[in-house]
Amino acid sequence: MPFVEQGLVVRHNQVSRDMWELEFIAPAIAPEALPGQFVHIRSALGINPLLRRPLSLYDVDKKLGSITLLYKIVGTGTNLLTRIKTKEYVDVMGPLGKGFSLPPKGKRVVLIGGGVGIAPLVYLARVLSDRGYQVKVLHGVESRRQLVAFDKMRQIGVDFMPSTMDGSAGFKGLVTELLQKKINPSEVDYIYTCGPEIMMAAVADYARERAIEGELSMEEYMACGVGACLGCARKLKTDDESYVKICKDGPVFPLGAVELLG
Amino acid sequence: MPFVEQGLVVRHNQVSRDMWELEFIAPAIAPEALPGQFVHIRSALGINPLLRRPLSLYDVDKKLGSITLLYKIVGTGTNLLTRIKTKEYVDVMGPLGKGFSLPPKGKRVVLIGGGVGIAPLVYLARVLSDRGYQVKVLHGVESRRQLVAFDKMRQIGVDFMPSTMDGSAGFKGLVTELLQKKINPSEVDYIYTCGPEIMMAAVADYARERAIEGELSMEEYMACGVGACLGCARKLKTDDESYVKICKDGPVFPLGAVELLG
Amino acid sequence: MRNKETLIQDQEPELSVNLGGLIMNNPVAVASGTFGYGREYEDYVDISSIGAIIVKGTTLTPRPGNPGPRIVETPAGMLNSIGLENPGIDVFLNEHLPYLQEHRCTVIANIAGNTVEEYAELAARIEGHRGVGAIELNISCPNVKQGGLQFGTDPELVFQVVNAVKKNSTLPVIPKLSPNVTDIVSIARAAQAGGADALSMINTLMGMAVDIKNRKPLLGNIFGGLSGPAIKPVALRMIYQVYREVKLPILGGGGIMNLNDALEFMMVGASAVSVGTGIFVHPRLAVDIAEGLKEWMQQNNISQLSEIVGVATH
Amino acid sequence: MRNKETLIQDQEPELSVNLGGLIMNNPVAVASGTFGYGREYEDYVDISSIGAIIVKGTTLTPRPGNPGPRIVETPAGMLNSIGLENPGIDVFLNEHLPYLQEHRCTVIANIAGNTVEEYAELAARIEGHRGVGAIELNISCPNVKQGGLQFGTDPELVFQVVNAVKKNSTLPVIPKLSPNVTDIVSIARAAQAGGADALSMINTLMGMAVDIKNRKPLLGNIFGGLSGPAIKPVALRMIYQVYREVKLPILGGGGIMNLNDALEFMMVGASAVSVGTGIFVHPRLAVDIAEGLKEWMQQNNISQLSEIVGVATH
Ligand SMILES: Cc1cc2nc3c(=O)[nH]c(=O)nc-3n(C[C@H](O)[C@H](O)[C@H](O)COP(=O)(O)OP(=O)(O)OC[C@H]3O[C@@H](n4cnc5c(N)ncnc54)[C@H](O)[C@@H]3O)c2cc1C
Ligand SMILES: Cc1cc2nc3c(=O)[nH]c(=O)nc-3n(C[C@H](O)[C@H](O)[C@H](O)COP(=O)(O)OP(=O)(O)OC[C@H]3O[C@@H](n4cnc5c(N)ncnc54)[C@H](O)[C@@H]3O)c2cc1C
Ligand SMILES: Cc1cc2nc3c(=O)[nH]c(=O)nc-3n(C[C@H](O)[C@H](O)[C@H](O)COP(=O)(O)O)c2cc1C
Ligand SMILES: Cc1cc2nc3c(=O)[nH]c(=O)nc-3n(C[C@H](O)[C@H](O)[C@H](O)COP(=O)(O)O)c2cc1C
Ligand code: FES
Ligand code: FES
Repeated sequence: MPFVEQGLVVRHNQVSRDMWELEFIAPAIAPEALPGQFVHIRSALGINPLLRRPLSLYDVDKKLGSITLLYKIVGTGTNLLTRIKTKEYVDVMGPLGKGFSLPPKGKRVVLIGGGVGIAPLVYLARVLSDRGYQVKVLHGVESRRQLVAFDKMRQIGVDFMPSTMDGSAGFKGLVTELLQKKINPSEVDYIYTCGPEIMMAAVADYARERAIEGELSMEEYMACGVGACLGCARKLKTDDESYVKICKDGPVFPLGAVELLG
Repeated sequence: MPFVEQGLVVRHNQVSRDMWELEFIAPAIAPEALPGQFVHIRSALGINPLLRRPLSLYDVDKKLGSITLLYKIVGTGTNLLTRIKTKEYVDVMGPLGKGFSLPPKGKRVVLIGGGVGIAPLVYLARVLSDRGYQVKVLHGVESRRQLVAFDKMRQIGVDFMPSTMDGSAGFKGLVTELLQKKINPSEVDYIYTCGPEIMMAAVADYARERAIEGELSMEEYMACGVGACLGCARKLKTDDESYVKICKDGPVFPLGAVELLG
Repeated sequence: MRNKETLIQDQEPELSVNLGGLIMNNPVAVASGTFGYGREYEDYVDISSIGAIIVKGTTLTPRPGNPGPRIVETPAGMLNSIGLENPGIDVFLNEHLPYLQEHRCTVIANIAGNTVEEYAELAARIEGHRGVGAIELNISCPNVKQGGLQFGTDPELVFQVVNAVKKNSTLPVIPKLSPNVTDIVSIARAAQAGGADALSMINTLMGMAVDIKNRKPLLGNIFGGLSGPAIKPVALRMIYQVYREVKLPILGGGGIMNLNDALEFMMVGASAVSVGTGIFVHPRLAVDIAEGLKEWMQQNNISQLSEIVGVATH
Repeated sequence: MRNKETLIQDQEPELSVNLGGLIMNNPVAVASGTFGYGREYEDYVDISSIGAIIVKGTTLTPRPGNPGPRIVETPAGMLNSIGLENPGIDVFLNEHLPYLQEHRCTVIANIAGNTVEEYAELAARIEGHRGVGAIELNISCPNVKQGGLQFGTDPELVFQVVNAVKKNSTLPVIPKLSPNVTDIVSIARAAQAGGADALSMINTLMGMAVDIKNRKPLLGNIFGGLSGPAIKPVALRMIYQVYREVKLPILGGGGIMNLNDALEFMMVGASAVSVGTGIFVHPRLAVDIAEGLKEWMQQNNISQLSEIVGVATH
């Protein structure tokens, strides 16, 4: 069951030029939280910004009852969010949405993140790894400093393969090129991806051509976050009349189910 | 000449339950600042609150180039203002308005402040005292903890007479009662006052009856602070057609010149 | 914020209101389109304790709604162009209404048609269904017969729609006025002449936003409805104007985010209020305001809401 | 914010615009009533570098204005009910205009009348005074002859006012449209038919606020005009609608606080923009936006503003 609670901030630090990690204690939300779900948080009191902001569960510590978010500074909301200090409280609503499903036991999974799209894949990697899946994580960024999940991925113990556009770490080029050139598709049973839609579209094509199943996590402007306002609508590929709601029917969907932009 | 500048905050502390002192370095504004003038400050970035807030010059340190404000928490703006930390900057416009005039040399002056209305009277007391005037300051508050200017007044070296409603310090009762009962009008040549309008109206009546001259400092909702928007209008007592602008024609006016509320 | 010097009354203040025949347990409703069909918020609040749940706008046949993006935040507000996505009146009556009835909610149906006849037909379909307490008429829809002109901007059409619905319904009928008009009072008068039992105001202001990077309108549908605190001053002004001229109870809303906002609306003439956009920020907002109102009445020695309704208009 | 990967053009981008015959050095004006007569801000900004200074609304005879409070802040906006306080056209022409002329400012006079004849008379008085570049018609005033109905809400009256002013003036005439109307396009068409050279839009939305402690309207005049970021979505929508239907240059404004806001207005069809409420926060706002615009044009390889005006309407 989702809740609105005031999360006590225990850690809040900048992890790259434009990315921050925010950890808070959320005794009601954390125990329920599944990988791929998100929280809807108020980045500041008052009416500017007015609406909550959706952010994925980057990591969850069930023992501590804490949730960690990874966010990129984009506009007013994320800018103001950086002002929140440890020992202050953050107003959080969650866990929301449908998370990732787990593939049948024994399947070899590949997680592909682009930029801050790595956020939902860390908690997913942790859960998959805990359950004994063989997990490979590909993370594409501009430059090595943006490989913010490196330590977490190592600590979780998954096979982590970075790609950078400037070649400063790992494969030089797009993460989809890394996927095509360095991964043997016959060793991949299931794919999870999150990142820019153009990247996820390429991953979806890759998977379709090779008949590999998988899931992606989508973003859309949100007001309510619970399926009430019908604001976060996207068209399904199979059905050209009705719309799914990213907040409630997603944010996770089967690869190829939803129309992507670009 | 007035300026807009970014003042480096060097001190910002709570001085009573709902009052704060904010000191910042304002190298352009401070040298020009006269007692009774005010600054127009942004209490937060962004559009909430939208407009600047007018605050009197509580104290000015011309050597340091610093300005100190004393403000009471009232609504959104003053609430958000408390968040500004030392070493951060505050956006200030000033000095604005017409300040207090100095009476002829040798005149014995009485300053009467009600609540946070003491703000403009501290800097005034400092300047008057520096110039050798004999200065008495009456400050009326609810309870002794609100006698926030006590230390400053002692340091300036003026005769400071508090009144409290609960009798916890000084005279018990209204500051206007203190004025009537404890001050010999024949020893008063000039009166300055700032506080609730009902109090200033009583002071103005007192002065008129005894033919004592003086000045008061008014407040009104402001947008521009420079006489451009015509928003801060008040009627003069002498002229029932036109309006004065508190920001430009004031905030200081001769006692009895402007119609007061209540 | 309890003031210690305030006298607390012995008697409980009376929060219930009669809105043109609809009895609400408290005067704070949730606005159409912002609370779904109630169940979307069942985890966050006891939905039966809400003054009234105005459900998502319903049409005769299902509507898929507009292409996205459908919402965007604006200064102290938001634009939406949902496009009346809804499963149609039958699905509402058969699938959503029973849930709300089971939970003993006070329900106001919100209906929208393309023609006067469609409104009348929608009212007829609702007639006899237990669990609907009143009908709110969304007249901000384009009238297909009149070439897309909105019903809510033409007094004659407003009269016809209200009149047609009244003929087919025994429920209180509450037209929801569009603020995108020159003269709100003439629209309110037309609604009254048509037989309205109460007025709901205001719906959203029409607005837009531009995506400067892509140099095109941000919403898929170009225009959207502006809601939230930004529109509060306009809503208050229109309610003030209508309250003084038209003797019908008003369900007021537009930007209400807290108790003080709700009090402003009541003081210019709203007998009850609705919260919409505010729900997205505080799912419990309606009940929180109702509780705050009760406390405020106690502190201010007010036993009946009628003591403050319209008090700022005298 | 200069993007390093962007090609910087060799040529300076062209910022000047021809607004229906008025040449502005850059497209950012300051709105009437928010910049006084220019001198109020002379300490903060080189007023001659402002695209155009639209001076405070002027009437035939002096007006004292409304009782206070005259302004109040609202969510992302403010209400004002100044009540057109001004010293009258003669004082403007003889005392304020010479100062502006001396400083080589581009000046737009803003006039307001109670009757069509007053507007015509005001235009005649201005005629021949050097230093006035154009006339903005504030048609949001109540028309005393028609019992207080606002000029700006009736197409026929708009036509008459514009037509009468045009007959008495050789200057570009720019009616300033009120947004408090059902159909802004029909008003714009009437202005065009009357001979308008450009359109200014939008003026303030009518609103109010309540002082809940004293249980009465906050403004002395009850209603006031809503300005600031809150109204930006409405302004953009109306400009978009008019730009597509009426072929007149538009001076757009309503809530502009920064360069991005100004770009939104240009992309929906504004050839030039005005900043009003924003000035109170940033006295240099107009010139800052003009400078930012130049840099933005360089970064985006835009040499003429016409490349972006209306680009989001296609
Ligand atoms: C389910 C979900 C999970 C997300 N998880 C993360 C995450 O873990 N880390 C992260 O950095 N970002 C995440 N995002 C994107 C994040 O919500 C936006 O970057 C953020 O809302 C921007 O807010 P802003 O005020 O800084 O930007 P502004 O651009 O000022 O925001 C204006 C409006 O647009 C909306 N908006 C802007 N960008 C997006 C976007 N990409 N998606 C949805 N709404 C947007 C805002 O919510 C707001 O309503 C997620 C989005 C969704 C829908
Ligand atoms: C010339 C002048 C000097 C002042 N000096 C001081 C001072 O030294 N210390 C101090 O504590 N206060 C002073 N005030 C009052 C102070 O400006 C207000 O308390 C403050 O603006 C409240 O802002 P807010 O956002 O907290 O309150 P809100 O009530 O949320 O403000 C809403 C709006 O009302 C205006 N407003 C509210 N109260 C007042 C008021 N009393 N006067 C003018 N505008 C008001 C605000 O500026 C804002 O525009 C002065 C006012 C003026 C005009
Ligand atoms: C996302 C959204 C959807 C809405 N859908 C409807 C609707 O279907 N029918 C209707 O009459 N009003 C609809 N409205 C308008 C609201 O009911 C309400 O009148 C308006 O938002 C103003 O109130 P607020 O500022 O409290 O949100 C919708 C508003 C929003 C924000
Ligand atoms: C204090 C104030 C006074 C105004 N006076 C006038 C006026 O005299 N004539 C006029 O046409 N518009 C007047 N306006 C309207 C502005 O010129 C402008 O159209 C409006 O404020 C919207 O722009 P903004 O949101 O940038 O302020 C006034 C606005 C304000 C805030
Ligand atoms: S955000 Fe409201 S339905 Fe998804
Ligand atoms: S605040 Fe604008 S004239 Fe005084």
